[in-house]
Amino acid sequence: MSVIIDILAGAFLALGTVSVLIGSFGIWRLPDFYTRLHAAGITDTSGLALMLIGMMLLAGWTLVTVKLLFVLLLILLTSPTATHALANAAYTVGLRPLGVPEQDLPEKER
Amino acid sequence: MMIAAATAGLLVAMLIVLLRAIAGPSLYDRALAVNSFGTKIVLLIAAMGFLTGRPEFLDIALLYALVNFIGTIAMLKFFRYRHLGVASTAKGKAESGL
Amino acid sequence: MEMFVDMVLMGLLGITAVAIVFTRHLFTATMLAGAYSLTCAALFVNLDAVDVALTEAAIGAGISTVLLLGTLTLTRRREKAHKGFSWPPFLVVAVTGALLLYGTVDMPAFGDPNSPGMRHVVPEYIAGTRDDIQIPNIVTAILASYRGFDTLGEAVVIFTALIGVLLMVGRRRPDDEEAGTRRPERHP
Amino acid sequence: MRHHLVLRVVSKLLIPFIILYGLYVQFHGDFSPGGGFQAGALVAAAIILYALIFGVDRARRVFSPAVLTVMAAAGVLLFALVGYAALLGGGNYLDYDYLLPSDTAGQHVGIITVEFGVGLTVTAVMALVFFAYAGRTDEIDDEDW
Repeated sequence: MSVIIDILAGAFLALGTVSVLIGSFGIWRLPDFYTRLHAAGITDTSGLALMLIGMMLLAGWTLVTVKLLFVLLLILLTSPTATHALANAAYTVGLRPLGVPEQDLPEKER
Repeated sequence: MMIAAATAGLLVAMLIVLLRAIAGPSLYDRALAVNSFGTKIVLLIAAMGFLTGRPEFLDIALLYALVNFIGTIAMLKFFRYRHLGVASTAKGKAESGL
Repeated sequence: MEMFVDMVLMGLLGITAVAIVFTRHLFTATMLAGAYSLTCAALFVNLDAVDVALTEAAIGAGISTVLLLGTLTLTRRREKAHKGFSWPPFLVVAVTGALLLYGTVDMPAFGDPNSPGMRHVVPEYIAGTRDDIQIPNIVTAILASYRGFDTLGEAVVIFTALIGVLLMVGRRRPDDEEAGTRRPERHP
Repeated sequence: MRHHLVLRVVSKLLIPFIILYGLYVQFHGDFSPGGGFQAGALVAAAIILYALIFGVDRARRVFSPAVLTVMAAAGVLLFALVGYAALLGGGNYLDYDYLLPSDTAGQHVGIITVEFGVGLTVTAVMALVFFAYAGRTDEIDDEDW
């Protein structure tokens, strides 16, 4: 039984690490701010959740699992909010997505 | 072993994101990178707790998860209103002229 | 592995510090300072200084970013450009750095239990916390009990800092009737 | 209609958590990392988050600066008075052994009280410093921005 849990934990951790790495490479490689937001989303949702679930499996039923669960819930709550506010601020101040044709912009901004 | 590999992966990811925070052409890129850096630090602290066999260090990861948000919100507030004291309302927005 | 993590984190700290020094944009410097204290706290966790890491997380990442931004609202966005390069300050800094590096040669090895610093009062504190005070967190015992006088001094210092800040920027000027509203007109 | 509805809702959810965690750090400081200073910074961070989202003006009405000023002084005073209590009990200044008949209990009471004083001071000082900076209405000129 414990071997199965260990293998599962390893799989979750590996998947999570790969997600975090993909997200980071996306933040580095993608061309503009709005596309980089997507890459950051991978880190903050799937990467974080998979890694923390892997650690929870390693920890078993202890206080550690509860704390990890709280970390997971808090970041799942705050991170999308911060991203939303960031995108909102960027758009309001006037950063436009790369490659949007002029006729697709709202009327007042042409 | 698995935790060690995960830690190494996190360190690489942190380096990449930090480079984006330094290079990032616009302020928003930098803010995004620093926020993402914070998430990775939370994961790193949790992983290091397992690595050293003392998972009670999670208290600090928990605190980061709470506090990182405040820093990001303050930066955004500053971007948008150039001022920290305005309320985030339509009224505050109108008054700040943005 | 811990050693490796330490070294990578130190490298990240170095990169961030150099970037902070070279950027002319104060806003970027503020954000990178936030990242710097995040990394610092991870390093403290790795060095087992958990209380320090907690302080660094709460103060460095949370409060000081916000306070630096608050200061930025009272100043300009860009640092003034420096003119040229002058040798004397560079020489002073280089010599001081070299002397400090030379000084580290005589330091005891990292974590050496037989170093003079570890043998003076530390065993007494550890034994006393176990026998007399009987709380698990030795750092709290040392800060609040063995060095209570120092901590009282720190509280007074924080209070004095508050008085200083309030005297300098705390008073509201006549045109600040309502915080958060824009001053109506700007006369050039 | 209301701007930044998401931010408001999430902050309202988050602020009680931060204050609760601050209290945990404050009163669990004997057993796990933490203490008055860290707890004070956390509670102040909650106040600052409130001020960021709802405006300094409203935050000043909720957390009155007059009360906060008294809190800042009261924390330091509490710390100093514990020292005098030990003096009256027959020991040296800040020697908690003399607070209660039992040495260990005296140490526990002394440490908890003193940390509470530090927490009060730090909370009030951080919040007041933030109010002092963010309450000013200086606008950044466009050419500087």
